[in-house]
Amino acid sequence: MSPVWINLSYLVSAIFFILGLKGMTRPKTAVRGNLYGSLGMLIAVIATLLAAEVVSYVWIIVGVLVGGGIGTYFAITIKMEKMPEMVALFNGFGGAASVFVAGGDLWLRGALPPESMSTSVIFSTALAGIIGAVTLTGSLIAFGKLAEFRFIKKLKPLPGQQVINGALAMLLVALTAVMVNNPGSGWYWLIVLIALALGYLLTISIGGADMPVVIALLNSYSGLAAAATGFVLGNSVLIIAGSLVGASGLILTQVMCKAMNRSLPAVLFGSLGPAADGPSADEVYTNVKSTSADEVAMLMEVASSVVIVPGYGMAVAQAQHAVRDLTNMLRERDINVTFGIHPVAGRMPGHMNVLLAEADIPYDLLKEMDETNSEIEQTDICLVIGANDTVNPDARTNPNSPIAGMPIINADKAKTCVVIKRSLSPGFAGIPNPLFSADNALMLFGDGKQAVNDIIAAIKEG
Amino acid sequence: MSPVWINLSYLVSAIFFILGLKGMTRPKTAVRGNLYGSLGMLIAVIATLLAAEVVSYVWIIVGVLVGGGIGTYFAITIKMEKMPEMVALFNGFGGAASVFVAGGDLWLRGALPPESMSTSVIFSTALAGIIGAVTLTGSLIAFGKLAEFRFIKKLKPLPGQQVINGALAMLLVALTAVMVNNPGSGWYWLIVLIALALGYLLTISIGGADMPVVIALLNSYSGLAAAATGFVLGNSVLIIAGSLVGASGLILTQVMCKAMNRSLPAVLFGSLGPAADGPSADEVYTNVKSTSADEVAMLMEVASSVVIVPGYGMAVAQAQHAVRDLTNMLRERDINVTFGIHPVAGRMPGHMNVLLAEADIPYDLLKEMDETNSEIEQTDICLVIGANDTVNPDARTNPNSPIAGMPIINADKAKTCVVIKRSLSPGFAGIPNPLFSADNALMLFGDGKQAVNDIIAAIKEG
Amino acid sequence: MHTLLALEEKVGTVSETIADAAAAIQQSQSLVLVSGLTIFMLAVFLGIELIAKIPPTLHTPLMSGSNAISGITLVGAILASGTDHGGFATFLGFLAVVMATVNVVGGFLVTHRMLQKFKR
Amino acid sequence: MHTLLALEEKVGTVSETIADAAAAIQQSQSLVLVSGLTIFMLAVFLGIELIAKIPPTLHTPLMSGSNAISGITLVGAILASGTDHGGFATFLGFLAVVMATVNVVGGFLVTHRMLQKFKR
Ligand SMILES: NC(=O)c1ccc[n+]([C@@H]2O[C@H](COP(=O)([O-])OP(=O)(O)OC[C@H]3O[C@@H](n4cnc5c(N)ncnc54)[C@H](OP(=O)(O)O)[C@@H]3O)[C@@H](O)[C@H]2O)c1
Ligand SMILES: NC(=O)c1ccc[n+]([C@@H]2O[C@H](COP(=O)([O-])OP(=O)(O)OC[C@H]3O[C@@H](n4cnc5c(N)ncnc54)[C@H](OP(=O)(O)O)[C@@H]3O)[C@@H](O)[C@H]2O)c1
Repeated sequence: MSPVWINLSYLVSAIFFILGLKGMTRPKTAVRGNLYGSLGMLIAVIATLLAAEVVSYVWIIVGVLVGGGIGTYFAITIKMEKMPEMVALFNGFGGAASVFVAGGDLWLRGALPPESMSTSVIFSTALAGIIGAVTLTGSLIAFGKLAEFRFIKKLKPLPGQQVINGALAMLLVALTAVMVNNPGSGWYWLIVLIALALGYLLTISIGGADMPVVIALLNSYSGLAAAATGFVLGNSVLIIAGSLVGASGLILTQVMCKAMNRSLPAVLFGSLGPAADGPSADEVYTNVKSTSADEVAMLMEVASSVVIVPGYGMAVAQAQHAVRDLTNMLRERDINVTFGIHPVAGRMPGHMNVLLAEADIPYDLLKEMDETNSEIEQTDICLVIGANDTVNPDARTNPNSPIAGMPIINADKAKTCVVIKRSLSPGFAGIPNPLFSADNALMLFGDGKQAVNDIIAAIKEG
Repeated sequence: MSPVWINLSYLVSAIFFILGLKGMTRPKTAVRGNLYGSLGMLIAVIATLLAAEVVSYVWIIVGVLVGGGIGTYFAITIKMEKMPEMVALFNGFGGAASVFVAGGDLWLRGALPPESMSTSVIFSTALAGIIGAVTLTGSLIAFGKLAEFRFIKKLKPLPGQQVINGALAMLLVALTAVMVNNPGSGWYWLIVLIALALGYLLTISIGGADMPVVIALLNSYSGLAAAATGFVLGNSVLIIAGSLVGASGLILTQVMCKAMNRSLPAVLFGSLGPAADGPSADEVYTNVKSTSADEVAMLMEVASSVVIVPGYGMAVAQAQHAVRDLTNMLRERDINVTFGIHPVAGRMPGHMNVLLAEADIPYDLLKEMDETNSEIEQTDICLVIGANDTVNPDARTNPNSPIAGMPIINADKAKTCVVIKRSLSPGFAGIPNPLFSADNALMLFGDGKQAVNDIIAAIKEG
Repeated sequence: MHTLLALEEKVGTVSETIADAAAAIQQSQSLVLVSGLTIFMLAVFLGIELIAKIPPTLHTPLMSGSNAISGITLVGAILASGTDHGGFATFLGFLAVVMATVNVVGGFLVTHRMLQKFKR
Repeated sequence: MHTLLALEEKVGTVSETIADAAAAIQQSQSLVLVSGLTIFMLAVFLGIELIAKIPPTLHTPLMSGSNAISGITLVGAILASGTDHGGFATFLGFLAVVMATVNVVGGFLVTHRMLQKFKR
C-alpha cells in the first residue's frame, strides 16, 4: 500500500479507538467498545504489514505467534482476583515494547544520512526510552506488590531516596541534551538504564493507600510512551492511540487521588517511613470478640437492613457467589441489603464491581462509599467480608497512620459490625485495624466463602 | 515568522478555542470561555499577519477597521430580543467570507504551476464555495424570517421544490467533478451561484416549528465552510476551529430536533404546504373570555402556585424586568413561582434564559418544559406572557397542524390559564391557538410590560 | 570532453534526484491532506464531546460564541488579501476580511454582553 | 563549448532547485512535527473528555482495555522488525513484537472476559 492509503487506514483505526474508548464509559456499550478497540488494532496492524518498509515477515510472524499465545493463555486462565497483577504486568510489557521500538529506530537511523536525525526525532526517541523504561520497572514492581511477593516487601526505599530520584531525573535531562547533540545508540541505552532505575525507585517507596494512584499513573505512562514512539516514527495512529490512553490514565489518576484524598505530588514524593509511631497489633487488639455463624444468623434474622462491605479478601476467597446467595436469601426475607463499595477496595480501581458483577449481583444494590456512609448509622448490620484497610477507622482518627486522610467506609458506626476474615493479620497497607476490637464489632474468623456458606446454612436451619 | 512558528501559534490558538468552547458549556465559566475564544482568535490573526506571504497590509487594515466598526456597532446597540436576527446575519457573513477566501485562493493558484492544483485542494475549494454559499443565502433568509420582514413571508416555495433542490444538488456534484478535472475560476463562481440559489430554496420553505433546527444547522455549516477553507489553504487552525464549530452546531441541531420531536430529514425535505386544512381563526376563537388586571390580581392573591410561561412577546415588550418585580412580589406573599421554559420559546435556542437572566431572575426558578408539564395540573395559575406557538394545544391534538408533534407546555391543563398578548394575532408559525378559547383560559389583552405592571399595581392596591 | 561527460553524468543523477524530490514533495502533499483529515476527525469528535453536556440555558450564547469562532476564516482572508499578486484576489480578500471581521468582532462582543447577564 | 556552457548553466539552476527542494523537505519535516503536536493535543483533550464521565463500575475494564490500546506500539514494532537492514534492529523489533502482542491480545481478551459479566 502507498503511504497515503496506509495513513488513511490509520485514520480509520484511530476512529475505532475513539469509539472504543467512548463505548467503554457505559456498561451497556462497554463490550462493543472493547471490540471496536480491538478492531482498530487489527486495522492498524494489517495496514502496517502492507507498508513498503516491511519486507521480511519471519520474525514478525514468530513474534506475533509467541506473544499472542502467551497473551491468550494468561487472559483465559487468570483468576479474576489476580487480574490486577496481570494488567500491571501487561502494562510493563507495553512500556518495554516502546523502549525497544525507539531503540531499533535509532539503530536504523544510524545507517541513514544525518538529516534523518532531526532534533525533534532524537528528543522523542529519548523520551520514548525514558517513559517506556519507567513504565517497565514501575509496572514490574507494582505487579510484585499486587501479587504480594515476599521479596518485594523486603525491598526498602534507600535513605535519602528523594534526593537520589531528583538526581537521576536531572541526569536523564542532561543525557537527553547530550544525545540530541550527539545522537548514538550508546547514549540511548544509558538513558534507558537510568530510567529503569528511576522507575524502580519511584514505585518501590509507594505503598498502602497510594498504590491505586500509581497503578492509574502507570497506565497513563504506557500510553504516553506509545505517543512518544509515534513522534519518533512520525506515525499518527501511535500518537492518537497513545495520547488517548495517556489522557484517560491521567483522568483516572485524578479520580483515584480524589478517592484517596491525596494530591499527586504527595503520592509521588510523599512522606515515606513506615509510620513507626503507629500502635502495634498487640496494643490494638485488646478487646476482640469472636463470634460464630449461628450467632450471625440470629442477628440477621432480626435485622431490617444489612450493608455488605466487600474487600480484597472476598476476591481471594472467591466468595462472591456465596455472597450473592446470602443476598438473595436475606432479600427474600424482606431485609434490605446493599453493598458499600469503597473506590479502592481490592487491588485495582473498580475491582469489586467486576467481582460482584461476575456473580450477577444487581447493579442497583451497589452503593458508592459516600452513599453508604450517609446511611450507615441507621444500618443494623454491617457485614465486612475480607475488607480491612478500607474500613480502618485509623484513617479517620489517627493523623500519623500511613493511610491517614483516606476516606473509609465507616463500618464502625453501624449498630453491629461483623467482620469475616481468617485471622487478625493486616491488609495491603500492613497496619492493625482498631475496628476489630471496637465494642460493636464481632469477628467471624474463617475463609470468606466458607464463613458465608455457614451463615446461609445457619439461617436456613434457624 | 517562519512557518513552523506560525503553525505553533496556530496550535496555541486552537487550544484556546477548545478551552473556550469547553468554558461555554457551564454558566460559571462561560464568560471566561468567550474570552479564551477571542484570545485564540487574536493569536491566530497576529500570527497570520506575521506570515511571509503577507506583504501588503493596506487592505487588511482597512478591512479590519471597517468590519470591526460594523461589528462593534451592532453588537453594542442591538436589543436583546433582536439578537437572534443579528447572529443569523453574522453567520451569513462567515459563510460569505469562506466563499471569497476559497475563490481568492483559486485565483492565486491560477498563476502557479499546475502541480499546486492537486485534486484534493480543488475539491476542497469547491466544497468551501458550496457550503459557504448555502450558509450565506440560508442565513440571510433566516435573518429575514426572524426579523419577520413582510416580503420574506410573501416568498413562497416553488411548486415541486423538492425536485428542483435535488436537481440543483446533482448539478453541484457534477460541476464539482468538472472543476476538479479542469480547475478554473469560472467553474467556481458558477458553483457558488448555484449553491446560493440552493441555500435560498432550502431555507425559504422551512417555517414555523422547524426554524430553530435550521438556525442550529446553519451555525454548523458556517463552521464546516471554515474547515473546508482550511483544507484549501492547508491551515490547521481553520480546520480545527471550523470543525469544532461544525460539530457543536451538529449537536445543537440534534438537541433542537429532539426538542421539536422532528427528524432532521423531515425538517430539510419535510412536507411543505401551508396546512390548508387547519381551522380558521374565526372557527377557533368562539369562546374567548377577556379579563382585567384587577381580576388577575385577585386570582393571584388566592393562588398558592403560579407558573409563568414567557414567549417571544415578552422579549418584544421588554417585559422581563416587570416580570421579575411581579415574581418577587408574589414570592414575598409565599406564592410558589416558577418559570416554564420551552426550549424554542423566543427566536433562538435558549433565548428566554438570556432574557430572564438579564432581569436577574434566579436560575433555580427556571424549569425545563418536562418538569413544568409534570406539575402543571396542580398549578393554580399559568401566566402566559407573549408565548403562543409554544403553548398551542393543536401541536398535541391536531395531527394536521404545521406544528403537529412539537412538544408544548401544557398551559391549557393548569387550573386557570391567563394569557397576556396584544390581540388574537398568531405567533411565529402563523396559526390560530385553541388555548385562547379554552374554558379555563382568560385573555389579558395589552402590551406585555404594561399588563404586568398593571397586575403589580392591582395586587399592591388589593 | 572529459569534463563534458562528467557534467552530463552529473546532470543525469541530478535529474533523478530532482524527480525523487518531486515525488517526495507530492507524497508529502498527500500526507498533508491525510493529516488534515486526521485533525478534522479529532476536532469533530472533540467538538461533539465538548458540547454534549451543554445546558439549555447556554444555547444562545454558545451559538453566538461558536459563530464568532467560525469567523476564523479571517485568517484565510488575511492571507488572500495580503499577497502581492494583487488584483482580483486582493479584492476578494478585502471583502472576506470585512465580513469575517464583522462576524468575529460582533460575535465575541455580543456573546460577552449576553454572558454578563449570567454572572452573579 | 556551447553545449558545455548550457550544461553548466543547467547544473547551476539544477543545484539551486535541489537546494530549494532540500529546504522544502526540511520545512515539511518540521511541519510534520507541528502537525504531530496538533494531533497529540487534540487527542489528549479528546481522551480527557471521553473518560471524564466514566462510572466507578468500569474503572477496571477501562484500565485493562486502554492498556491494550496502548499496545499500539505493535505497529512500531512491526516496522522495526520488518525492515531488511536486519541485525540488531530486527532483534529489538522481534522483542517488541512479542511484548506488544502479549499486551494487545492479552489486554483485549481479558477485558472482554471481564465485560461479559457486566452484560445482562
Ligand atoms: N483498588 C485499588 O486500586 C488498589 C490498588 C493497589 C492497592 N490497593 C490497596 O489495597 C487495599 C484494599 O483494601 P481492602 O479493604 O479491599 O483489602 P485489604 O486491606 O487488602 O485486606 C484484605 C483482607 O482480606 C482478608 N482475606 C484474605 N484472604 C481471605 C480469605 N480467603 N477469606 C477471608 N478473608 C481473607 C485478609 O485478612 P486475613 O489474612 O486475616 O484473612 C485481609 O485483611 C487498600 O490498602 C488499597 O490502598 C488498592
Ligand atoms: N427559539 C428558537 O430557536 C426559534 C427560532 C426560530 C423560530 N422559532 C419559533 O418561534 C416561535 C416561538 O414561540 P413563542 O411561544 O415564544 O412565541 P410566538 O409563537 O412567536 O408568539 C409570540 C406572541 O407574542 C405576542 N406579542 C408580541 N409582542 C407583544 C407585546 N409587546 N406584548 C405582549 N405580547 C406580544 C404576539 O401576539 P400579539 O401580536 O397578539 O401580541 C405573539 O402571539 C415558535 O413557533 C418557534 O418555532 C423559535
